[in-house]
Amino acid sequence: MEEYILEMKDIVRTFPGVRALNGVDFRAKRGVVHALMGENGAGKSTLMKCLVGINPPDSGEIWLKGKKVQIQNPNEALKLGIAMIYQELNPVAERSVMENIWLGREPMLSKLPLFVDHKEMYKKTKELLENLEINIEPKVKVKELSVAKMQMIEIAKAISYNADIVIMDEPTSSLTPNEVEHLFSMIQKLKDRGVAVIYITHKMEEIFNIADEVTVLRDGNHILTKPISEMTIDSLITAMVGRYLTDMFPKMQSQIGDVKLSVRHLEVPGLLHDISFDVRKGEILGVAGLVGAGRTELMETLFGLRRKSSGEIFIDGEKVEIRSPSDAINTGIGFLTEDRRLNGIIPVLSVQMNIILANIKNYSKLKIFLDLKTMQNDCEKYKERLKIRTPSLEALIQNLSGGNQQKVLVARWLLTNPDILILDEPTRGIDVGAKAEIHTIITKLACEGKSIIMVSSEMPEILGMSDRILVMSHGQITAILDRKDANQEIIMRYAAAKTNAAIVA
Amino acid sequence: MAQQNKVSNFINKYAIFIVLIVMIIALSFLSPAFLTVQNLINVLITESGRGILALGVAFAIISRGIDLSVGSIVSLTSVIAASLVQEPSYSARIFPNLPLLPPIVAVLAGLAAGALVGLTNGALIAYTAIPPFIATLGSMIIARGFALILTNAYPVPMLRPEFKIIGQGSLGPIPYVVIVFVIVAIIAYIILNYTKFGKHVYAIGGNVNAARTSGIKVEKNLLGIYMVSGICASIAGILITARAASGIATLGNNYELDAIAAATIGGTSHTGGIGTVPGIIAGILILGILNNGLLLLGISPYLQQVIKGIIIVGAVVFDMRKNARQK
Amino acid sequence: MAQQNKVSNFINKYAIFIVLIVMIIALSFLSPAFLTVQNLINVLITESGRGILALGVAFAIISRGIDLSVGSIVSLTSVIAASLVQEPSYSARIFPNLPLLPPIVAVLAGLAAGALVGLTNGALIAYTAIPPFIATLGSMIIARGFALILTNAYPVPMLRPEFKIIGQGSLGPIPYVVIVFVIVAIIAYIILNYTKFGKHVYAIGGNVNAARTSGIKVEKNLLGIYMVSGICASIAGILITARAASGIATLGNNYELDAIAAATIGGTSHTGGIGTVPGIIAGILILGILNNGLLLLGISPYLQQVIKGIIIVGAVVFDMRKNARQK
Amino acid sequence: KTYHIGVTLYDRDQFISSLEQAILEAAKKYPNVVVDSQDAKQDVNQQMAQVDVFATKKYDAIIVNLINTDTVETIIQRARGIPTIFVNRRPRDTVIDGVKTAYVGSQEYDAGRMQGEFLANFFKGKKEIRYVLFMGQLGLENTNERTRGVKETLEKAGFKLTKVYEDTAEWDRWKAMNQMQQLLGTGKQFDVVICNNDEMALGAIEAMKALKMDLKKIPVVGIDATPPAKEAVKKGEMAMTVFQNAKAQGAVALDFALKAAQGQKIEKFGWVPFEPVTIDNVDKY
Ligand SMILES: Nc1ncnc2c1ncn2[C@@H]1O[C@H](COP(=O)(O)OP(=O)(O)OP(=O)(O)O)[C@@H](O)[C@H]1O
Ligand SMILES: Nc1ncnc2c1ncn2[C@@H]1O[C@H](COP(=O)(O)OP(=O)(O)OP(=O)(O)O)[C@@H](O)[C@H]1O
Ligand SMILES: [Mg+2]
Ligand SMILES: [Mg+2]
Repeated sequence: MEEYILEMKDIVRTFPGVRALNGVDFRAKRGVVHALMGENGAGKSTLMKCLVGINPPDSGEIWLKGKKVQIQNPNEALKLGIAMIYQELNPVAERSVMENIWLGREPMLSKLPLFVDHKEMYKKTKELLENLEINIEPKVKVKELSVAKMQMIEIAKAISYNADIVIMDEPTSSLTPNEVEHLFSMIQKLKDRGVAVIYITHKMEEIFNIADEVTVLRDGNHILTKPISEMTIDSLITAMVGRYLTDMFPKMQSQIGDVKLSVRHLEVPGLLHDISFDVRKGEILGVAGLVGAGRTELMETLFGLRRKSSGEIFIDGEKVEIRSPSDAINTGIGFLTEDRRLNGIIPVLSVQMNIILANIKNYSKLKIFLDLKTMQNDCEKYKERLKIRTPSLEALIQNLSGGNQQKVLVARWLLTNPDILILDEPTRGIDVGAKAEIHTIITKLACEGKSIIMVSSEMPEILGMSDRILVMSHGQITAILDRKDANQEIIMRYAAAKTNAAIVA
Repeated sequence: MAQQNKVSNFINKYAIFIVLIVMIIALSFLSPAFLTVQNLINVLITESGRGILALGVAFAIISRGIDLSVGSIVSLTSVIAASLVQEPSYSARIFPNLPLLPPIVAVLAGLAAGALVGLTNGALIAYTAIPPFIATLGSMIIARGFALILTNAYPVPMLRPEFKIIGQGSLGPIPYVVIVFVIVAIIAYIILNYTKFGKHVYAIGGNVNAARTSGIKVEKNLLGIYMVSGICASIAGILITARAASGIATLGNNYELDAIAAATIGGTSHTGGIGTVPGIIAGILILGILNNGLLLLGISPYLQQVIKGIIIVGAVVFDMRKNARQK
Repeated sequence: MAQQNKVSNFINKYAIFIVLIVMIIALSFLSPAFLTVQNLINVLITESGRGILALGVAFAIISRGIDLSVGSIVSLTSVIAASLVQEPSYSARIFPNLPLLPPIVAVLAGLAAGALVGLTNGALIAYTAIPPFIATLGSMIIARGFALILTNAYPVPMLRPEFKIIGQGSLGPIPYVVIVFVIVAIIAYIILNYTKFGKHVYAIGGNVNAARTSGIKVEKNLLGIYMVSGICASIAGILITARAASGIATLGNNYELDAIAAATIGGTSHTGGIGTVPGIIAGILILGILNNGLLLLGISPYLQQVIKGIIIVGAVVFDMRKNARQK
Repeated sequence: KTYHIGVTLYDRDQFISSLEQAILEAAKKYPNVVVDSQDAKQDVNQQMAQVDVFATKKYDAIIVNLINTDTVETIIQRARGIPTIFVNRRPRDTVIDGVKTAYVGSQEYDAGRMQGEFLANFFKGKKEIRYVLFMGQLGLENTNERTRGVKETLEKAGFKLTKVYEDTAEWDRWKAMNQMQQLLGTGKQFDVVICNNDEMALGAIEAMKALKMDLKKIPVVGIDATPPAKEAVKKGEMAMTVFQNAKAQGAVALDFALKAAQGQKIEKFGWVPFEPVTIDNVDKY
């Protein structure tokens, strides 16, 4: 009898200073979507990396289709029919989409088996992407794609292995609702084919939408495994964080003041067209849109990472020229970037260095030497406040779990104490507990009179946190809605709107 | 406007070839002797050795490594191959009692030496975590030591004509060394663009984690990469030895820098995953034509260095404008 | 178990220092002359030049660059400084009508040369997109050319004693060159660990995009980084010139490779963001003690190379076990 | 008593290896002499380190083949009182005292002078000589002196020297060959090829042979009289070379070193003359 396609028994895995998995059991069945839940650093990714042989377990057994297996590297895992979408997106940026998808199993010419069959590769890619209704040209270099598209490519790649077990580690972290829908329909097809899908996410609503069973980990320990039908959001959260959480969106009404930042007729050729909007003191401006709407590009332009071709930016009514991030920071803007790996963390440096990075100059004593003591104290404070799970501040950030890396970046920008804080997907990959904490911090900042621009693809977050909501489509603003006028449907309508019909409410 | 954009895209894409062509045109005006068949063949002859080295080393660089040992492999190959094809009459033969071996044995012995050093490099890099710089620095020092031990630092002169012909003979007007160079370039092009191994070289250099999680056997590929580099160095060593008609233990000194420079000028990036054979060939030819041109123009050797430095930097600046931070 | 883990953690963390200590202990047994004050001071004297070069170049490597021009800067500094402090009586003075300048002028001129080359490197790397390898290769060739032009390739002998004292004098038993080396090391340590600039160097090397997004002025810092490297090279050039008592245009030939090797052995990573001053010092001392030990043991020069290569690789393998792919 | 003698050589090439061999051979004659020979790979710093070590090991004498002759003071200082014999590269005379220090060698300038004398004779009756010159590594003393020697001698003999090509080939056969080949490609005319050593001369000859040039009419001259060069002289391909007597230099250097170690009186200079080698006398060498 083969009830479980996969059984992991008593898995232990340690890293220097951390016991990431402490005797975890995990089982998955065919044709079932099994959600794996837990706080940041609970050990979800590590458990899956044990399975695919990236971090083979220190002890414990893995049984696959009733046979005991030892998986030493991802190659063996793929051969055994286990494919994984990694939490940290991992493309070869300089190569084409199709080369990325078929990497390691390139189709070869039948007559000259030494050579790669590019035609066949193109055809197969085209088929695959069409099947999955992903609209990307197989020959473009992956580095030209937005993060969301990269994520779609990774999903397509994992599906194309025709594996028996597909692991998805936060596949929707950069996707907007439309793509999430799309992904879910793909998952449904996998399920119908009898594939076991292991699904990791921090987005509660997704779990109840797609999962059949759920396993919760906490601190490297197995807490429970149950059919989803026996769980509620609250019981799930309680299982994850070990306590009861009251409010995910603890929005407080702040005193909205004068216009702080005002953007007029901003233009970036090919990306942004005629962008005008204001943000007031004490206001949280949510920015919604579909993938590729240009939200990230807009923020990058405000922050001096991109050149605008025309348009003006005013702060406190005065025109400013922002040519570089350092200009932006000096005028009191902070920017939590969307792409954690590219613009965010410095992998080989310590957690502490990563926290203070944007703020080093404020720790200079005598204009030369750094005040290491204060630096450490401040970092310690944010570590506590955001519950960053790390063995020490000296640990390298690359050894932290994805969500904890994100928290470090949030800490970095909070520490600069900017007047205008731009947050691009601030809670991406962050667990529910910490999310509530970050939301509290954001709303408190607004109450202190700061202006917040929050780009998010999570509707509940946008709706729960914003005072006003700016919706973009195809590089233009299609609507600016008031909190009270907005709901998911309206936003989605404007987000999908053909442009030129910009409506400013 | 779109037209203009196309032109500028074209210039960006082919910048390094444009530099090459501009240099050729400029030199044809500056020196009448430049644009003669004989002179151009001479340039090719001269650059064939460095060219093959650069092609090999490019595999290492594309995979985000480096190979410092190629110069030493040239030396080692040189003395090994030469010592197997000395005139039997020559009194100071390295192996005095050696029977008359066919030259192919010498060639194969030389290639084996290069492959072995390459394999060692690859194994060190793949199975210990040491950086390629150190692994190949070590084998560079060791290989040179062996070349000296083997010959006691004396040249290995008096090679048999059957061997020298490799370096000095020609097929019609085209010398064998140039033919070998072209063949190696074509093979390198095919490997990098049309084979699995080539794709994997790019993938490993571009993102080793992605390569590993896609099931590529990174270690085995690294062995292959450094063997390619070692074998190319041996081929260069044999050509150079046959041309110089003497095995010399110091022959390849500092060639590694030249080879790496040629590959880098040709757009091979040390951050990995980027590099093309046509680019590398352009890099080699730029260096070769520059040398030739300065020589033809009779510029003082000291000043030559200054001019050379400026032109190399200038060429790459022009090529890299596309990557410069946009205004 | 935990105890054992602690021990192995300790060994991992301080592996390169353990290599150094093991080498010292082994050599004390193998050669009685090794562990004498005089001999150890000699090692320090010999390594002071390379050491300072390595410290400078480490700034470039940590920032994910490289500086190939340091050897040439040594040459250039050497001839510039020397030509300003020649004995007035010497007939072949470079500047025949120069008044007697205080040696400090020569020192400053030398430093200025290094700073200038460094600034050029930095500007090229910061404001054009060319790779550091090419920028510094270019200035390496150019600087050497200038050194040769300046002196017409002749050495610049007959330096005044006030200048030579820098290289030959000592404070009590400790030679000035060693003192300078120690001071440079301390300053480098302070810069890298306790200043804004130092933190920026690591950040730029670790992830230049993140550094830029965090408001770090990458370009300005790059200027600083390559100037540090250039100035260190000049300091080394002055010390070596004063010791050699002659300005020599070929003085620094190939020193760049030694310096990069020392930094790399000491754990400075070419992938950027990683490197410490104590590690680099360990790297330098390992090379120096190895050199000294092999000489003391009277090992044949050919075999020396082989042993040297093996020990360098072995030391780094030991140091890098921690990063090797865990079983 | 056993005498320990340290040797430090500037680098390794054919000549220096012969010199080293000669020193070792000479030492074999004495059962109580041990020689420790090292090379410094053209690194001044390394040479000083080697002398340091010899001094640390309290050797009885040191033989130094200087990389750069100006470093002599420092070398003597580092030797800490141990007798130091300089060989082949001549330091300033003022530091030579004939007690603790001496010089054994030939005058580099003379090698160039001999090339010049041979060529002056060869071109007797001509007014102008159009020359091609391959120099050794730039900045080295033997490169400079040999070059100066040949040029001055020819000029003193009344010739007008016209430069067709002058560059370094860094003592390297292959580099000289490449440069020669490219030069020939230009079709420029010249009367003579002067080389700072034999290896480069042989490289030039290979290139010229490929174009079937008459090596009898356009003489190629080298320095060192290495075995392949002598072979080439015999065949009439190389017009002349200059024999630098490695054997004698080595033997005399060892002799001086040993005497100085024993506290015996030595000369300030041990001259071993260069000797021109042509087809007429090549069999002697
Ligand atoms: N390579 C590593 N070196 C050291 N520690 C590690 C390493 N990888 C993971 N860890 C540690 O193991 C623990 C579990 O990490 P893991 O990535 O599995 O968490 P996660 O549940 O996936 O969290 P998230 O939701 O944030 O992705 C964390 O404390 C993390 O710091
Ligand atoms: N490096 C790049 N090169 C070329 N085009 C790019 C690049 N980055 C993004 N784009 C394009 O710019 C457009 C907008 O990008 P992006 O998807 O990041 O916008 P967004 O609204 O921020 O979406 P999201 O943040 O939800 O992913 C897309 O069409 C994308 O393909
Ligand atoms: Mg995770
Ligand atoms: Mg975005």
